[in-house]
Amino acid sequence: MDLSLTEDQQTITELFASFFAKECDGEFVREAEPLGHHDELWAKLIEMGMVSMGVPADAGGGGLGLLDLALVAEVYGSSIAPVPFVEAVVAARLLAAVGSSGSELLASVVDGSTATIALRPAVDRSARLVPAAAVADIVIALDGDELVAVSQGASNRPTAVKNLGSGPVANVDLTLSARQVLAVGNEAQQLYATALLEWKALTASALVGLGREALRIGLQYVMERHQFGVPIGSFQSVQHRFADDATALDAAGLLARKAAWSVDEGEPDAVALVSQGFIFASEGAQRTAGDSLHFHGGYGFMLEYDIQLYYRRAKAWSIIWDDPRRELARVADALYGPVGAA
Amino acid sequence: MDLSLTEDQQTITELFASFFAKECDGEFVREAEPLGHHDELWAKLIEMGMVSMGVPADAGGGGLGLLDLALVAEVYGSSIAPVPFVEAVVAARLLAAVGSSGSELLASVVDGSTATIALRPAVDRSARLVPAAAVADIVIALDGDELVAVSQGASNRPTAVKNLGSGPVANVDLTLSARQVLAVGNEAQQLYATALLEWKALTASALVGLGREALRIGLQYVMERHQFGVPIGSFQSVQHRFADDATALDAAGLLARKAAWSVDEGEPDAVALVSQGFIFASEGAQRTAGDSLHFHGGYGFMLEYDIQLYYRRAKAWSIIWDDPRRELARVADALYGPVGAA
Amino acid sequence: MDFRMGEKSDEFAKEVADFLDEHLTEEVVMEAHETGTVHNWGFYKAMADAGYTRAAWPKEFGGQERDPFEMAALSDQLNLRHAPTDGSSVTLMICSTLRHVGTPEQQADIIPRGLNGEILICLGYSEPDSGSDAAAAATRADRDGDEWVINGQKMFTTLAHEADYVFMLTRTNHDVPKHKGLTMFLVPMDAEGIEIQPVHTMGGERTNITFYNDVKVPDALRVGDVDAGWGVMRVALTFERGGSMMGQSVRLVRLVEEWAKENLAPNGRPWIEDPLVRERLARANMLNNAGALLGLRSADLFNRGELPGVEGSMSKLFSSEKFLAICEDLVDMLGPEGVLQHGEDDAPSAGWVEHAMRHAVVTTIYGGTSEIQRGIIAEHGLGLPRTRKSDRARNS
Amino acid sequence: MDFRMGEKSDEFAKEVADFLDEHLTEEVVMEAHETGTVHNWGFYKAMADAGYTRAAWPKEFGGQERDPFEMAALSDQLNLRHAPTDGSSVTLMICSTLRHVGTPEQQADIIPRGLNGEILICLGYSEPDSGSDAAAAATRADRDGDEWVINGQKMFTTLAHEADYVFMLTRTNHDVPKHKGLTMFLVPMDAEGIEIQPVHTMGGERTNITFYNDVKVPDALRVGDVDAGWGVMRVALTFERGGSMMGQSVRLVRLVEEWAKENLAPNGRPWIEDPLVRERLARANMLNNAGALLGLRSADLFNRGELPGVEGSMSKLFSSEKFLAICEDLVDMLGPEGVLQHGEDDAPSAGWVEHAMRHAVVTTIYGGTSEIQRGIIAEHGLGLPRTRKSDRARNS
Repeated sequence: MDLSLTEDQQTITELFASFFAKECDGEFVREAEPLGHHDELWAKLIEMGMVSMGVPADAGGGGLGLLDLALVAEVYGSSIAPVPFVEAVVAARLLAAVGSSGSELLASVVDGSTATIALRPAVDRSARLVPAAAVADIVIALDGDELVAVSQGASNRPTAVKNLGSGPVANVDLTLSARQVLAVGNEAQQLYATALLEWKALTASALVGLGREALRIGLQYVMERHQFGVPIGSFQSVQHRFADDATALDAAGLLARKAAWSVDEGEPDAVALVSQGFIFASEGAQRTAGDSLHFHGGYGFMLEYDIQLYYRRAKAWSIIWDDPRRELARVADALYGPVGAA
Repeated sequence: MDLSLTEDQQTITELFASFFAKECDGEFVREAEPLGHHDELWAKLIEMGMVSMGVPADAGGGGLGLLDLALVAEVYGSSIAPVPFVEAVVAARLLAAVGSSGSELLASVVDGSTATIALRPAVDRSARLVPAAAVADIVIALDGDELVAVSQGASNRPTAVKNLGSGPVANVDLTLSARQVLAVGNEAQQLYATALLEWKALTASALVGLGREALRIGLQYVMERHQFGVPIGSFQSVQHRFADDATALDAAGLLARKAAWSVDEGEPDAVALVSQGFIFASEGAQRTAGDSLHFHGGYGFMLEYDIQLYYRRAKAWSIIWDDPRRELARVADALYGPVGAA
Repeated sequence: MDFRMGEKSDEFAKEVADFLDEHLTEEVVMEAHETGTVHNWGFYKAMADAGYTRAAWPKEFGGQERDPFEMAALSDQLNLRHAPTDGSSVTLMICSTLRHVGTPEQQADIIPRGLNGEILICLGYSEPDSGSDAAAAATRADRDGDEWVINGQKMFTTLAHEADYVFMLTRTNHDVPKHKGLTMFLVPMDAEGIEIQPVHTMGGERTNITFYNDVKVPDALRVGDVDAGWGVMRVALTFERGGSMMGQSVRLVRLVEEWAKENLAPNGRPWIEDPLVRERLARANMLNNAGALLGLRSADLFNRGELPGVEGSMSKLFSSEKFLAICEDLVDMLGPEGVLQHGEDDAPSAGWVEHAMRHAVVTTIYGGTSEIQRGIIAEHGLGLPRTRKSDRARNS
Repeated sequence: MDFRMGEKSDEFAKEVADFLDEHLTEEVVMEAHETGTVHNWGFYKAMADAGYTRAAWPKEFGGQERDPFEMAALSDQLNLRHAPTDGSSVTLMICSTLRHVGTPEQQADIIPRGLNGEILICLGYSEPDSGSDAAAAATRADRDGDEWVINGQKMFTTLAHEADYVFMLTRTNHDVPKHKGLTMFLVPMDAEGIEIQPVHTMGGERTNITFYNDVKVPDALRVGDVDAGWGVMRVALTFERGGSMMGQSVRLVRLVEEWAKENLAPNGRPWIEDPLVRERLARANMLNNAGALLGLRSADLFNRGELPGVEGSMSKLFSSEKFLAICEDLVDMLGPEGVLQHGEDDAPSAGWVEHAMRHAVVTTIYGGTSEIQRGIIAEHGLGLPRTRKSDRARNS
C-alpha cells in the first residue's frame, strides 16, 4: 500500500491547480452564471489536453487511468471552473471504448469538440437533464437497445434549464440532430454502465475538491471575522463542526481515490466502492459547504460571496445523478446481489 | 387552546412525582435489576390506584382519560421505576373495553392482579418478547382470530429474557396457562389495535419523562464536574448539544400530549399523531441520554452511576415496539393510506 | 389541556382564507418572487383595510383585539399562501415597540400610518463588523443642538429601497461599555446623505447595504433615552422572538404531498407509493407537527400574559433548523428533478422545493443565529454558565 | 498510489488467522466476555510464543520487523475474531515507550518480560478530578532518599487486578504550572499500600479504582526525568493515537450480514432482501470502508517514517463516532429482537449487536474524548485558535 502520489500525478495535478489559480476565481465563476460555462477557458483546457489525456494512448490520447483523472477532478472541483471536464472526459473515453464506430467522433473530440453523456437512459427518444448538454457538440445516450451519439451544431443545441447548480444542463431530443449508433444490445449496456461508473467516480472526486475548498473558504472567513472581540473561529461550536467536516472530507477523499483505483485495477468491489465514494463525497461536500455558509452569517447568502457558489453545486452535482438513498440501494445490490436473485 | 394542566392533572402528577421521589431513586432501580421489577413498590402503586385510575368509572375505575395517564407516564418515565405501569394500565383498559367476557379478569386487576399485553400477534401460539410478561398474572394477546387472555400463576410465569433495558420481558407460550377468549374477528382486531395505540401513546410520554430526567442528571453533572479549571458545562460543545436536546424534548412532550389528547377526543389524525409522538419521543430520549452519558466521560459507563440506566432504557423502551423506521412507514400509511389502496 | 385552535381561530382562518383568495393574486406572489422584494404595497393596504395589520391591537387603535391563537391562524394562512409580508411584519413590530417606548408624538405620527399600510419601516441593526454581536455597532450619532448627525453603514437593511424609515441602532457614547452607549432612532429614508446599495442573495431575495453620511435626524425621532438603545432593541426583540419557520415548512410539505399524489414514478404508480418518498414525507410531517407545537406554546404563554423567552428561542431554533433539514432532504428525494427551478414547466412542485432550500439556510441566521439561540437556551433555560468570550469583551 | 494491502500483509493475515484458529478458542473469547476482564494469560503467552507481541519490533529484540501494513493486518485479524487484547496492547505500548525513554535497566528488565507475555502493565493516568485534563493529576509522589512515596487515587485502572505494574502519572512539584510538575513511574502492583476496587461497566467490562497509600517505589522505577512526566506521557500517546474502532465495526457488520442472509423475515424471504436492512448495511459498510482508510493513512505515514498526529485524531474520532452510530442504528434495525443479549439462544447475531452498542459508547471517551480530538484537529490541523478555557487555567 502506498497512498502518496507518483511524480507524474503530482506534476499533472499541480499543472491544473496553478492554471485554475491563475485563470478562475470566484468572480470568474460567478460571471459565467447562469449558463455555467466559459468557452474560452474551456478552449484553453482542451488545448492543455484536459480531455485527450484521458483517452487511451492507442486512440491518440494521453492514456491516463481513472485514478489519475480523479486526482485532476479533485483540483477541478476545488475551482468549480465553468467547464464540463467530467462529462467530456468520460464521453471521450467511451468513444474510444466503442472502437471503430466511434473513431470519427473521437477524432473530433481529440480535435477540440466537446462530448457529454446522458446519465439516464432516454425515454421516448428524449434524454432528460443531461449535464453539459447545452454546450456540447456530441451527446451520447442509451436509447432503448442502442448506445447512440447525436451531433448537435451550435444552432440546434438545447437551451439549458434553470437549475440549482447553474450548470449547462439540458434535455436532449435525440431526434433533432444527426444520430449515430455506437453499439447495440449487451455491448451497449456494458459500455454505458462503465461510462456511468467513471462519471460517478470522477464526480465524487470533484465533490471532494469542492468540499475542501468550501472548508478553506470557511476557515479563512472565521479567522478574519471577529464578533464579541474574538475571531469566530475560536468558538468551540465552529471548531468542532469544521473538525468533523475536515475528517469526513479526508475520509471521502481516500474513499473516492480508492474507488477510482479499484476501477483501474478491475477489483471485484469496484462498483460498490464507486457508489460509496460518490455518496460519501456528496455528503461531505454538502455538509461542509452548508457549515461554511452558515458560519458566514448573513454574508454567506450574498451572491457576491463565493461560498454560495459551492453550497449550490455541492447539492446539484450530487443529485443530478440521483437521490443518494436510491444510490445506497445500488450499493446494497452490488454488495448483496439484487433482491430475488438468489 | 390551553396547554396548562388542570388542577386535577396537577394534583395527580404531583402525587406520583413525590411518591417516586421518596420511594425510588437510581440505587433502587439498580437493585431491582436484572429483572427490572419490584413487587413491593408495585403493590404500593396499585394500592394508590395507579392501574385502576385508568379504568372507566362504570367499570369500577377512576375514569381517567389517556391524556391524564400520559401525564402520569411522564412522571413514571422520569423515575424509571421498576414497575409495569404502562402495560398494566393499557391491559386493564382493554379488559374493560371487551365488556362482559373480560369482567372477571378486570375485577381481579382492580383487586391487584397485574395484566400485560403482547405487542405483536402470536405466532404458533407463542407471543414473543412481551413486556412485563415475566411478572404478570394475565397476558393478553392476539392469537389468530381471537383476542385471548392467559392467566399465569406465580409458578408458570415465563422466565425473563436477558435484555438491554433490564425489563421483565418474556416469551409467552399461550398453551401453558388457562386461556380465555375475550373477543373474536373484527372486534378482536379493533380492540387490540386500540390497546396498542394506547401503549404507544403512554410509552411515548414515559420516554419524554425519561429523556427529561437524563437531561437533568447530565446538567447536574456538567455543573459539578470541573476540567481545565472550569465546569465542563461552560463548554460550548456541551451547551449546544444540551440546548438541542432540551428543545427536542420540549417538542416531543407537546407532541406526545397532543397525541394522547387526540385519542381521547377521537380526532381523525390520532393514529398518525401517536406514531409520530412515539418516534419523536424515542429519538429525543435516546439522543439526550446518549449525550448525557457521553458528557459523563468514563463515569457514564460505571454501573453505579445512574445515567447508564437511562441510556439503556431509552433504546429498549423504543425498540421493544419496533424499528422506528418501520413505524415511520405506518405514519405514512395513516397519512396517505396504505400502498395500493387507492 | 386542549389542543384545538378553537372556534374563534378557525373562523378567523376561514375569513383570512377568503380574503387571500381575493387579494393575494398569483401576480402578487410572483412579483415578490421575481423581484426578491418581499413586499407589496397593494396587498399591504388591503391587509390594513381588512384590519389585519391591527388584528392584535386594542380597540383604541381600531384594533380587533384578537388573541394569540387567532394571530397564529392569521400567520398560518399567510405562510401557507406564500404572502409577501416581510415589510409589513417588520413595520408592525416597530409600531408595537413604539407603543411601549415611543414618545406620544411618535405614537401619534407613526403608528396610525403603519397600521394603515401607508409606511414601511426597515431594520438597521447589523453592520459590517457587528452581526450576532449587535451591541458592537459603530454607526455613530453625534448630537448637534436639536439634531443628531449620523455616520456609518448598515448591512442587510432589507426593504430599505421601499421603506420610509429605518429603525436604527447607533453609538452615542464611546466611553462606556458597548451595551451602554447605544441609542435608537427612526431615520427617515428620504433624509439627505443616505445611499442604498442593493444586495442580491442566493435565496433570490433582495436586501441592501445602506450608507449614512452626515444624515441629520431631529431629536424628536430618537426612540427611548440617549444611551438606552440596547434596552429599546430588546423590547423590539420580544416582538420578534418565536418567529417560527414551521409555517413555511408546512406549505412546502403540502406542495410535495400534492406532487407525490399527482405524479407517476417510472414504475407507473404515484410517487406517494414509493417507500423513500413516504418515509421522508412522514418524517417531515412529524417535524412540522412538533415544531408547530413549540410555536403554539409561545402563543399559549402570550395568551396567559406571559412572555416567551427561552420558549421563543426554542421555537426559532427548531423551526429554522428543521425547515432547512427538510428542504435538503426533499431536494435529495426528487433526485435530478430536484435541480429544476421555478419557471421550468416540469419542475416538481413548480420548483418551490429547490427555492425553499436556497431560502431556508438564511432562516438559521436572521433574527438570531442558531448558535445565539442555543446559547440563550443553555444559559437562561438550562442554567448553564456563560461561555461566550463576550464575557470578557463586555467587561472590558 | 496503491490500495492493495500487499502480499506480505496478506500472507501474514493468513498466518495469523491460522494461529487464531488454534489458539483463540471459544472459551478464551467467552471468558473475557463473561468476566469483563479482556485479557487472557494463555492467549497472551501464545501470542508471544508466535512472535506477535514483537511483530513490529527490531531483530535485536527478537522482533519480526513487520511493516505498518502487516501490523494493520494483525490488528484486523484480532479484531475480526474478538481477541481479548486489552492487556497486551497496553503492555506493548508501554514497552515501546520504555524503549524510547526508559533507563537501560528498565529496558533490560521490563521489555523482554512484556514481549514474552509474562507481565502486564496497566495505565494510571485518570483520577477522580482529572480525565480529559490529565495534567491536573493530584496523586503525589514525594521523594524520600532513594525512594518515592506515592499517595493518591487513580480511576479506570483497567486490568489493575491482573497487572504487574501500573504506568503512573504523579505530581512531584506543586509550585510550577500543572504540566511541568508531573513525573511518571512504573509502580509494582504488589507494593504495599495499593488497594484495588473493582468497577463494573455498562459494556460488561471490568475496570478498577486504585488507591495508593504511602506506596514506596524505588527511584529506579521512575520513567524519564523528574517533573518531565508530561513529555513521557506524550511519547506513550504517540503509540496509542490512531487507535481505530473500525475493526470492531467491521466484525459487527459482518455478523449482521450473516444473520440477514441466514434468517427469514416474516414475509418468508431472507432479511437481506428487506429494503431497510439493505440500506442500513450498505451505509454501515460505506462508513467502515471510509474509516478503515483513515486508519490505513496513519499506517502509510508510519511506513514513510512520519508520525500521524492530526491524522491519528481523525481516525480515532471518526471510527469511534461511526462505530457507535452504526451500533445504535443496527439495534434499531433489529427492532424488538434487538433487546436480546448474548446468551439468549434466539438473539440475532448471538446478541453481539446489543453488546456492541453498550460497549461502543465508551470508545468515544477513552484514549481522548471526541471533544478532545476535535479540538486537536481544529487547532493543529485547521490552524484555528485555541478555544479551551485551559488557556487561562494553564497560564494561571
